Amino acid sequence: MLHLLLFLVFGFACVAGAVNLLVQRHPINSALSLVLVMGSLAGEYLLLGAEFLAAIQVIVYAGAIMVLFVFVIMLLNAGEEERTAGSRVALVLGLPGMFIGSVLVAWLLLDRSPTRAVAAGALKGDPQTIGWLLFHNYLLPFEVTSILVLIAIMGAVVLASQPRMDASTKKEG
Amino acid sequence: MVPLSFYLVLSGILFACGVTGFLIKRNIIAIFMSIELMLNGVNLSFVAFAAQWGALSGQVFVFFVMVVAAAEAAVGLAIIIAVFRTRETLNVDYVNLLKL
Amino acid sequence: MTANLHLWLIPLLPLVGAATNGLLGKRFRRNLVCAIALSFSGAAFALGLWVALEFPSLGTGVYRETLAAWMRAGDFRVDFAFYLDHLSLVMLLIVSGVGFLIHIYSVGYMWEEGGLYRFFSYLNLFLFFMLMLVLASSYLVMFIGWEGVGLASYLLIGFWFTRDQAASAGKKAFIVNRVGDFGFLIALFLLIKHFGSLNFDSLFASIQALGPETQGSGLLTSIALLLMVGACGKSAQIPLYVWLPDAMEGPTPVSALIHAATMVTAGIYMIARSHVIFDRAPAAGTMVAILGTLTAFFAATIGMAQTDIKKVLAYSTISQLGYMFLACGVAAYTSGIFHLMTHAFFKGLLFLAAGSVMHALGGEQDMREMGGLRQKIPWTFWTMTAATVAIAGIPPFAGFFSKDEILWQAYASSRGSWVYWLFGLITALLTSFYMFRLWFLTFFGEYRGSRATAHPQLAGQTGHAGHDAQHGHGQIHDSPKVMLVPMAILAVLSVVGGWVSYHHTFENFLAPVFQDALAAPLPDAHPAGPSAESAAEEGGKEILFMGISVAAAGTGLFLAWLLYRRRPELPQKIVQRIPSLYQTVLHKYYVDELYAALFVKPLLEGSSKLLWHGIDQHVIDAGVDGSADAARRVSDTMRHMQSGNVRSYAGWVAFGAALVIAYMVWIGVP
Amino acid sequence: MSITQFILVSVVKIVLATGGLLTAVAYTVWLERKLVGHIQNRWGPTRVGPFGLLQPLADGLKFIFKEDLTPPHVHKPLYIAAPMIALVCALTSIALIPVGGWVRVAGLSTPLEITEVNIGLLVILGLASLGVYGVALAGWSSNNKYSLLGGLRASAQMVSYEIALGLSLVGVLILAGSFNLREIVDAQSGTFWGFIPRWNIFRWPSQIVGFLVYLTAAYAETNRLPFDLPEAETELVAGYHTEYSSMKFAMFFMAEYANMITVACLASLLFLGGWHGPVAGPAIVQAVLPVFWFGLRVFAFLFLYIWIRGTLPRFRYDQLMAFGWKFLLPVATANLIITALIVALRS
Repeated sequence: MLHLLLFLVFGFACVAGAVNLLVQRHPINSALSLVLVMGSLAGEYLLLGAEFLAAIQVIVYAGAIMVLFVFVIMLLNAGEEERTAGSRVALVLGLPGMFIGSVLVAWLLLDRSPTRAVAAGALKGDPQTIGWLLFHNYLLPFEVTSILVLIAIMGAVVLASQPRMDASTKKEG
Repeated sequence: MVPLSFYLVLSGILFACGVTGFLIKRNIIAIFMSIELMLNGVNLSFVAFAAQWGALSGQVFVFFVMVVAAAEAAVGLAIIIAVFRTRETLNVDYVNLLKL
Repeated sequence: MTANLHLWLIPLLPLVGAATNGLLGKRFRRNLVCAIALSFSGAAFALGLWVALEFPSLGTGVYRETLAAWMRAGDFRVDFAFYLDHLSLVMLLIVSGVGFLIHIYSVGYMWEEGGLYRFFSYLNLFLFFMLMLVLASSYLVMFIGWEGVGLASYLLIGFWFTRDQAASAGKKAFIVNRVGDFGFLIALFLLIKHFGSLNFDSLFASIQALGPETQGSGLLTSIALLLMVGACGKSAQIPLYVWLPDAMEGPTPVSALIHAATMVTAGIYMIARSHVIFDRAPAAGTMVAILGTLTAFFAATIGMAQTDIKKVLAYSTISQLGYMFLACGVAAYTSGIFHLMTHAFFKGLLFLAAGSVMHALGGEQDMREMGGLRQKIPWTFWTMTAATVAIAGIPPFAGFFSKDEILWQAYASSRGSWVYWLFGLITALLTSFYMFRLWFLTFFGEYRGSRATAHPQLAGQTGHAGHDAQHGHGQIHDSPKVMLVPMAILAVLSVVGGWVSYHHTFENFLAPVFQDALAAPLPDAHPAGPSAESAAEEGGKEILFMGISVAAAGTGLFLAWLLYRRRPELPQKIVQRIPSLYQTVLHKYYVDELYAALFVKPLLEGSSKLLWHGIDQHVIDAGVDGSADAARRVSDTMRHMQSGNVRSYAGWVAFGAALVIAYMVWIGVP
Repeated sequence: MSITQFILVSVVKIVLATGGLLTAVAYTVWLERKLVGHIQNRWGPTRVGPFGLLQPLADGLKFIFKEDLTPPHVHKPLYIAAPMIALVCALTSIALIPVGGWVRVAGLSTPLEITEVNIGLLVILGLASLGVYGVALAGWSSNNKYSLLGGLRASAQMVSYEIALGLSLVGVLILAGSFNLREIVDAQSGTFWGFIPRWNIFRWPSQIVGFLVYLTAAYAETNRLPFDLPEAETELVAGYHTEYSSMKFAMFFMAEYANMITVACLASLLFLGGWHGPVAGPAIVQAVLPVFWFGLRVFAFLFLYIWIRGTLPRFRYDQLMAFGWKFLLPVATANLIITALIVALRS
């Protein structure tokens, strides 16, 4: 019962954040609503027992990635996004697309997935087990991902460093 | 006890919202955030299925998705900054020439 | 198999020689090149002799030597293996011996030539392949040699590749041989399919195990016919003989070695080797016999009218090969091989002598420009005489025994008939006629030609340009010793070579190979135990036939003497009497023109008009260009989708993703 | 225990912890003023009460009664939300910090922390990382270039140093094999050779490096000198909280000191052996002594904090970034690698 309640609370927060992300016209509001989504998703993870993931979700997503977004928004001093031609088209296309898409995906998942109930903390994803999996079964993907991250770091530095030679290279994250 | 389908529907809604934002947003950063939203929706279904099948691999995959998302954000934001330097705008409708 | 004969060394030695000369020869001095070539070919011959001496002591009739496995596919396997029995022993001796002699001869003949190292390297290469062919223990290894000698002959015919005729002659030989090889290959495939092996032992064993009910079965007949096609290509039988006359473009030693003594006999060897198949395919045997007879007669008639000395020899070669075919066709393989051997001697000698004549005349090939050379080049004359008499079939020279043997078999063998015999007889007559015609025209009468140097273009043709200047021969001179000695040896051989058949010695020597031929299918081929009177009667008949063939030879000699010695004007009269026939014969019955019209021209036309202009340009190219155009037009319309508006791209992406999801739902991905 | 008892105990603990924390915050401020005063050869607060001990109270009253003015042109909701975010994140982490072993009060045995979470350390880190938003949003929403620069600096600096901070902790985590703070502390009980306490800081030369890296990164995380660029008064007036006054400003203030205390607690738990120490005497004393030892460590750490603040000058921003990325990060990584190698070889 409590489980369901918490699920609904977090879920509502999620959906509210997501919708807010869409309707808000100022990027920083969208960013904050996305932070809200992520935080409540962390709650959902906790409900599902993935405590490690919940923590990582908060630290990495909410704490690092979204901070980066906010940082960039502040850095570029992004203002309200103004209406342009094509936004009407996008609206006409997008909103029905959203409904159709959500209905389709939801129906697909409902149709394809067994309707078994999941207990709170059904699968305990404690750091030890996750780590064991990560460094045994998924060692190669892990290494590949690390290389990917390395490349991303270099790419970010190269892209964001000022074209002028004399400028001090600024690093984001 | 919450039916698995609830989680899945939730993830579906998040994903659809992401797609929609991806379509209707005009601000590059907002579009990026919509992508992140989609990823989160997928992550939720990953975790839900992991709980469903009692297989931790799902959570491990979420981990990978997060790492990739981080890398993507780093590069993408750097690109955004580069674009902004040359175009002085974040509105994708004005970024319609293939030269930077 | 106690003793080890090291057969593999025999082919290997010439190969080493070929490699050495071919790779390094350019830097060597001439005599070093010749030394290498001679030493390796001579070593091969010596080894062959040693093997021949060792062989009887082995007792068993067959000696096998497996080096390594070549290919394995399921239970089908082929080894690099060598196989020596009486038949291949005879061939081995002929090939290596004659080959060695002709090597020696070439030293003198080609000394002045440029690219001497090339020549000897090719020659050694040919020897290698030929020995592979002879010593092969399976059809596939044999096929290596088979193709290899084709290659070598191509290279040697086109040795003077700067001359158009030489180059095209080489190509012609190669291509015509391909036709035959095609048949050969198909035969091999059939064998693999139905008997699952190409090794002589297992293959023949399984065929012999078939039992009498398969006599002349379609399968065996077709295989035999296909093998025959191959043999026709290699041994220049109708309808594939056309390449041999042109092959005379090559240097004369090459003509002697490849196109007279050894390579062209590969077909006969192959048929004899696969006698087991032919014995069970009487129809095919008959076909072989008919082909051989026709070829012998046909070529002989052409030979009568030729004026080019080498062309005459070439056609005589063809007709002699026809004799051998005839023998094989009537299942008298022994006689065939016997004639092969003697023919190797005297025809090789004939070519060498002709070469010597040309050498003396600075490259002159036209008999009408010769004459009266008897005193000028006596050695050449006498050796040539021996060879001519031998080929004409006048006792006691070699050709007599073998040819007479063939004629007798053609009549007496259970597969024989008097038709073969009659044609053979006429051919014998013609042979002796045109050979003595050549003999008279060349050596008797007075010298008709101007000085050899008066024919620069001809001289240039055979690459003997500048030859005279260097030799500085004021007058026609005989060839150097290094050329004459091999000729002398061959002359002796072509005199005595035939005596080995005394009391069926040669026959009994080869008997173990062909005993199957004698035993299984033809109970009365050679009466095992004939009653005395039948034997006596047979013997009498044999004597009679002998007489007849000798008479035929004599007639030929007489006619030649009459026409070209006694009354040299007669030929002109005859020619004027029957101009059309003469023209036809002179132009070799227009066979080349016929083939050109039938095969070459349609092929060229078809490939240029239909394949090139039609298909390649209007189908393939059109297709390529059309696809390019289509791509350009489509993209020309599609590019408007690339509005540059990022969100429209996003829309397309989402649309595609939605389609994918819908499709997955549709097919119901679990 | 029954649900009512659980709620009762929890409430009691929450009240105790919050009160303790706020008091600690207040008196850290007092301590700082005193210490810095003495370092700078002044007296510091002396008027209010003996040794100015009542000074924090006075400050609090002043903050409360000051007029809460909201400048125009600010992005109002965020302007208001920012300090709350900061303070909430700062105060929440105390709920996960154990200050001692288990105690039995009125037959109820309970750990000396509000709640024991299996991944407490991670949660604390997560809350700390969320704390950035407070500063960043404050800087952005007050619509003031100084504040904006302060916010930018704060976010970039915190994100950057978070990495070094986390990496410096991993060594300890490897040794303890757990994220549970209580287990980590228990792993440090006992001594080497009878007299050296078995603290992580003493365990293999590399952990002292880890401790130093943590120290530095912690200063940056809490925007303290020498890394207080977000509020560098000489360049940015007051940085991100230029536009803030009265209680909102007080929230930032409290949040900063609460963070300091949290960091100090973490340092003592992870590196300094937590509450371990000589324990003797009657049961009640045995129950309280560990808390005392723990408080002692925290105090020492805070003292170091203030001491350094009074001693070191401020970095330049590029120096800060270069230091964080080009020095701290590699050192922390090296420490991590060495520790992992040693553990792997030991096992």
